[in-house]
Amino acid sequence: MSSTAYFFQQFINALSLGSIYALVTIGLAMVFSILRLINFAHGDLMMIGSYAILMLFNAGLPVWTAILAGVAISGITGIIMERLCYRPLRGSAEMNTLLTSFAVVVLLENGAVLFFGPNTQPFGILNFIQPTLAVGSLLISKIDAITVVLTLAILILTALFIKKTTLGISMRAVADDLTASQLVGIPLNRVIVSAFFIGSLFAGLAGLLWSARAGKIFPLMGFIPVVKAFVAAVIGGFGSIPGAVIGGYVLGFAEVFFVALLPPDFQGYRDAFVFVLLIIILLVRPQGILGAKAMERRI
Amino acid sequence: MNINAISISFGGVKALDDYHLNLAPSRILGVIGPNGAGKTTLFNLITGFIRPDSGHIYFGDEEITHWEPHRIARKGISRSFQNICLFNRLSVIDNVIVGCQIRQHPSLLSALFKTPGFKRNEKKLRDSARRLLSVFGLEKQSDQRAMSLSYGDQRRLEIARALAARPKLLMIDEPAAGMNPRETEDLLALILKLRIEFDLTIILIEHNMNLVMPLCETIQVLNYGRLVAEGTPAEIQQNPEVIDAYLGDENDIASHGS
Amino acid sequence: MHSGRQAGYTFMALGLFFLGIYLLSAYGNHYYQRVGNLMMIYVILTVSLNLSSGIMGISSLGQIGFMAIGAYVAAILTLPPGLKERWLTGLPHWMHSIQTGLLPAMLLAGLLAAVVAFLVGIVILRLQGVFAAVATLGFLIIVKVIAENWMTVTRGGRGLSALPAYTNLWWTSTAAVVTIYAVWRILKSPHGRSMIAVREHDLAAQSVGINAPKIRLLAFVISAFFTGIAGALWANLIGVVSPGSFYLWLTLLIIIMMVVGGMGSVTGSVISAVGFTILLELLRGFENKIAMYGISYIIFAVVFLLMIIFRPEGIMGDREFSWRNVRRIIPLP
Amino acid sequence: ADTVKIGVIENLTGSMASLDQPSLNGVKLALKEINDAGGVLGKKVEIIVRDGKSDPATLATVVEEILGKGVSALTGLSDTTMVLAAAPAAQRMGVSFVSSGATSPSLPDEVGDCLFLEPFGDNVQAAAAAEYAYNDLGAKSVWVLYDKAMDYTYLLQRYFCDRFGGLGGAIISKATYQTGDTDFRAQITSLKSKKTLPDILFISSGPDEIGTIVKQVRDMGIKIPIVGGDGYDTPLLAKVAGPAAATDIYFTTHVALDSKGTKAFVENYNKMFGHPPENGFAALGYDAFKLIVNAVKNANSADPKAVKTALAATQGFKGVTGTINYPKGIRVPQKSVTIIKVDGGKFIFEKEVMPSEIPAP
Amino acid sequence: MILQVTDLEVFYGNIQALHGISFNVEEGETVTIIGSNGAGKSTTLLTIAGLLKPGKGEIKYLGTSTKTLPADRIVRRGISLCPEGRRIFSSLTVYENLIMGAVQRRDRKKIRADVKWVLSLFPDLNSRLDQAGGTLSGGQQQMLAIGRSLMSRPKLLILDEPSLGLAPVLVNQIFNVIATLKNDGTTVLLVEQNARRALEIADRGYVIETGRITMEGSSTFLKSNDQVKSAYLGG
Ligand SMILES: Nc1ncnc2c1ncn2[C@@H]1O[C@H](COP(=O)(O)OP(=O)(O)OP(=O)(O)O)[C@@H](O)[C@H]1O
Ligand SMILES: Nc1ncnc2c1ncn2[C@@H]1O[C@H](COP(=O)(O)OP(=O)(O)OP(=O)(O)O)[C@@H](O)[C@H]1O
Ligand SMILES: [Mg+2]
Ligand SMILES: [Mg+2]
Repeated sequence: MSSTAYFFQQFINALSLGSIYALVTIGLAMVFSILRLINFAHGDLMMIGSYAILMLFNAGLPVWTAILAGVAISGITGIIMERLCYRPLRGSAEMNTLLTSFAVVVLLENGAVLFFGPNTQPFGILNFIQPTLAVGSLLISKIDAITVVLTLAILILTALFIKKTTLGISMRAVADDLTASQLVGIPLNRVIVSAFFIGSLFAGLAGLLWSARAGKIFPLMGFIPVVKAFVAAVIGGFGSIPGAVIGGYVLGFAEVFFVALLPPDFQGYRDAFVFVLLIIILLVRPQGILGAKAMERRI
Repeated sequence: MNINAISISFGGVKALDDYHLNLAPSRILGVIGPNGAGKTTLFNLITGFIRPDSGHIYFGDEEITHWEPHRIARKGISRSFQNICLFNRLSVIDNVIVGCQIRQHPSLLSALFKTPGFKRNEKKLRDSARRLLSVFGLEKQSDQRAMSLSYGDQRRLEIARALAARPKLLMIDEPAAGMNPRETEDLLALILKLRIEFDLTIILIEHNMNLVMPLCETIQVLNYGRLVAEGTPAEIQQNPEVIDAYLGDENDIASHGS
Repeated sequence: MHSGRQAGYTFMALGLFFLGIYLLSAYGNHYYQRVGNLMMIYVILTVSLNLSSGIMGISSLGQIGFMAIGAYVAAILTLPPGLKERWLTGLPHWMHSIQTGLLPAMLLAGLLAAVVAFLVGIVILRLQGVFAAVATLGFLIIVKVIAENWMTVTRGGRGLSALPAYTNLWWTSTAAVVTIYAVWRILKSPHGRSMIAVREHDLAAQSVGINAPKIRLLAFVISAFFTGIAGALWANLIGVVSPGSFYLWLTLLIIIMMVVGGMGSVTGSVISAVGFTILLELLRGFENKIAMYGISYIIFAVVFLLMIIFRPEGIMGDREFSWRNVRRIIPLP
Repeated sequence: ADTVKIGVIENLTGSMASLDQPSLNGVKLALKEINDAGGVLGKKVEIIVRDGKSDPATLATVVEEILGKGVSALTGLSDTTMVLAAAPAAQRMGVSFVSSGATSPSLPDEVGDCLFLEPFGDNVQAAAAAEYAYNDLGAKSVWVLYDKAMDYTYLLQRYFCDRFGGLGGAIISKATYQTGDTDFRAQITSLKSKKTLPDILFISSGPDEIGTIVKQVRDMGIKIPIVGGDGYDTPLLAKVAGPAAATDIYFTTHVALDSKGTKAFVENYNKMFGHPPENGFAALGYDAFKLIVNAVKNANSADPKAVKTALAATQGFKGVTGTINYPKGIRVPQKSVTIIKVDGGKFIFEKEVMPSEIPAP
Repeated sequence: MILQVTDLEVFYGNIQALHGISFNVEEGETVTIIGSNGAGKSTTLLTIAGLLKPGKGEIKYLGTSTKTLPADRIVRRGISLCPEGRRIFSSLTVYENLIMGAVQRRDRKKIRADVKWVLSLFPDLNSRLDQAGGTLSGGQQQMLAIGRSLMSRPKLLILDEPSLGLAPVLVNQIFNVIATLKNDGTTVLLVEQNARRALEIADRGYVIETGRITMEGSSTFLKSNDQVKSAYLGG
């Protein structure tokens, strides 16, 4: 393998890892931008979506039907979650909602262990898609290509939605000032539920692709993606959807290239390097790369 | 206080352009001008919350242009905020005590061991805060949280907190906003009294001419960040440019003011 | 109420508390002693977290990183020399022959945690809200990664074991009392008021002369100091430190304890740490009875959700215990 | 007492649950068989189960709780760190602890004379793998990938490299990942960029990651044989990687689950739990428990001290996972190692070996 | 009668802010409530808008009770409150702020026309349509807040201290706008510290003291009342 081929292969690896991170992050950022809520249970929505797809598929549903239904189930779970856990807390301190989402994680993960058992299960739903595509000496995984396209499509659609539609602007207004949105007559519950539903659909979709890449699912599988997404969202600028995508790619590239470029003895420090990078980015741009341009608080 | 040719712009908009000020001790200066003229920006510059693009600010004989806000405050400049900025969940009296603390550097150890000096100090702080609150008519609310005060009372508390820091220069941004004419009159009397009691130099931003005209010795008028007029209240009131851009055609002071 | 009398009550309460500690360590079984020790460690962790997060308002997910530092420092110091020489080849030679007791280990653990907090704080405390949260989480992960990879000093993923079991109820309870006292005194001092002022409105606080970054750093460092001490106690209680022990579950647990107790209330933190330790043990008992493992955490999460929904400000809000209030309910002499 | 009490500590929730729950199932199966056969010393056997929640502090607490109930011995746990948190309390009380799944050979010495391993040490299986790779597969060079966050995976590759190097093999380079990673392509690409490719890959991984790793290795067009340890011993390997990818893989483990000696175990397990054993830890849990009961019988007493002495003297105990002998003063059993070959997703018994030289723990 | 409030009591936690307030507003009228700081004016308005829930009492709008309706449903019925302290959406642009005022409306064309209309009332905003609301000066924010509440085309417009922080010219302008609205038939409920001007423009007024209505009457009556003069209008 020539060194340029090596570089390009690693580039493709980074791109593919970045897109799945980006896809997970979009949903998280969406909910955050509306509710100022870091929904750590986002990863568990991925888990629930994946289990639903697998169970429906095993029950005999055609693949695509199972996938649609599973993604919808994760959307609906999101709505239920909002109704039961987040709505009663609306408007309370950031720390409270953050913790609540952690509590939801504890609830769902332990529930899933009880319900599905702790063991890993194979997830081969998308195996019929031929794994790799060879371009010259480069290998591109088809699932990854699909992920990239899907991520970009979702990015464009949500960005337009948030900027241009009344529902989108309402979501930002709710994010800005809950009381004032009530005063101008924004139907709060409807707006928030919509945001949650969309975010959770994205979680379901991301769950599908994540599980297909890993080839397996297990009750605690949501944890790592949500932490990565949290980091990516912050790098990109929390609340900004394009920022989420950029953050996802930055993270993907950082992880792959730390491993690619560092001697093996240092590979173990990958996550530490990633966080050092994150902190540096934040010191230069405290609001993240695309975070609302450091709008000073007027006093 | 001495300000030399400061300018600042936000994304192309000149919020303050080549502004000058020379203020002798114990004077009261009024700054008026249309909304968005740059008055609050001026306050933010003087108190160090934003940095000018160019120009210099002197207080006494020191240049404070690039100082941190807390250092400027310790030097003797206190302010109130146009958009109320209280310590919401602290009690009213603690808001004032935090202001009073400015001249103190008790060590952490004295607090840990609750030395007699520490106790004496705490009592002194509380007493002087209580005195200030009673001056502002807030003594009854002293144990409530600041956020539970009504708008007008919050404005008073802002001024009380600023005063608690025993400033040489007091800068108040629209203190009479949200007060009715009667309350404005009381405020006027109060400021006059405090000025003597604390030997204050005052810069005041206010849209209510009922407060500005009788109180200020000099008035500056800003428009689009530029100083357009400076003079005594009487002069300003007659200035056609000011009437046109700010006071309004019918000059409300005559027809509606008191 | 007369302040001398209040002090009298306080001393009496302390006396009763230590009498209880004496009875437990002399006559209680190992299990109760162990729970008691953990309870006191949780009290220290929660109260010190409250100083930086509740009172000072720093959204920190990295507190347990300081505990990890404290625990490793104490582990390295108290590890028997023979093992040290065999395992920790990265340590300077003179350290191989040193084995300290618990007190020096504790103090050094706290000190090193504080020093790290100082360095980290200078960088991280410039960030706010979620940004601070993720940066502190980053700190936690960095600590874990270093512990996992620095083979010659931390022994990597295997962790350090065979630590002497120095920790007992006397140590933990004394450390807890000292922590509570110190945080309480700070809260009631000008420093404490400045902290709250900065939390409530940092710009306004600066306008009355408070050096906001400095006071935030102070709170962060003090809090890390006590957390480091808790780490040392933990290390010599459990006997093994490993990177995975100081991670998200513990982080979550102490934040929950703090929030349910009331952010800003020392009393609340104490009540809540004690309460949750007992609650978790009871729930575990229940779980064992019905043999549905995992149900205790589910109930725990539900209890927390209900608490936060119906009492979002926590058990105590930001109020504190006072003898005056006790007298209102129970007639004391 | 009218029953013999044995404590079982497992991490039934949290990150270790996928190893420890099968282990507990193994214990339950053994318990049922023993009690159906009349118990031991004429008494029924009773287990006291506690969940350690994959958390050292919880483990340290529950072990005190169990010890307070007067047990004859303890078993459970599949991870060294977890054992280190739980076992010292048992050591203090003089109650023996048979670790069902932890395989670090130095563990007994770190805790004391009450700690016994049921499985062989990692040094034994790693040496077996190295000898098999060098002699039988004819491998002269190896590339190593291991999980840096886990004690087991670290030690396994270390012992492997010791022995493989000792035989004269070359270690081309090593790469690492972290538990929970799902993407290994950066590491695999760096392998592909090597000027000369190694003869084998030694991948030291836990059961949850190995399937994904194998899948990605094969997806990236690498057909080199893969060698590993008992972490591979799970149906997941074939199912996650797919039959096409799960080929030309060799691993060491305790027992071939399809061999004659284990047939009854697998069948009974299936009958009791409705599915075959999830992984090798089920058999280990089963054996560890029977080993303790065997010691109770040999001691003719349920007293912890006597049980400990009897355990230390165990000779020729036949379990599902092999025959256990504790040589004098050594509490890691000398057991033969089973080598399994994976071909088209099928596990095929290759041979049973005893390594000729074992790296020091 | 467009609005009828009877015996309203409102609590903040344990603190009672309103002790039984009754008043009413007729269709097309402009009514003002005056009172000193902390009297309970804002509390009253927030309760009408549905942001605070009354402990006791009744609020009837166009004959039906609004007590249990959520705030957005109240807006839909035609009540719009421009709150004290502006509360514009600081991260939204000026234009988006205005659009949010009309979030309940579906008639896109007319919304666009109304944006033009509001901008004609407050020409200062014209050049700032794409500026983030939060960066406006205090007075500009106030104009935006009023403009935003006009965007819902309310039947009953409630203004809480609309002249707060405005330059004298703009105060004139705001009062002119109120006068225009009044002529167009909008009912206005006005709370204003500039009591003199409020009474000038209003038809009737109420005086509120520590949570109780202590006086009511026509504007001319109140203006000439000695008590009102000394307590609220100043010497
Ligand atoms: N951070 C900022 N970003 C962008 N523009 C700003 C910023 N701060 C101030 N401005 C602009 O600078 C100008 C001056 O604002 P400033 O707040 O100083 O006005 P002001 O004279 O205090 O007005 P008012 O009387 O309404 O309070 C305004 O046009 C405002 O929009
Ligand atoms: N959030 C709150 N929590 C507790 N008490 C409050 C709160 N808001 C207002 N109050 C109390 O309710 C009473 C009425 O306040 P309100 O804001 O209605 O007065 P106001 O008449 O609007 O005064 P202003 O002219 O100063 O705006 C005051 O005593 C105030 O202290
Ligand atoms: Mg201003
Ligand atoms: Mg008001």
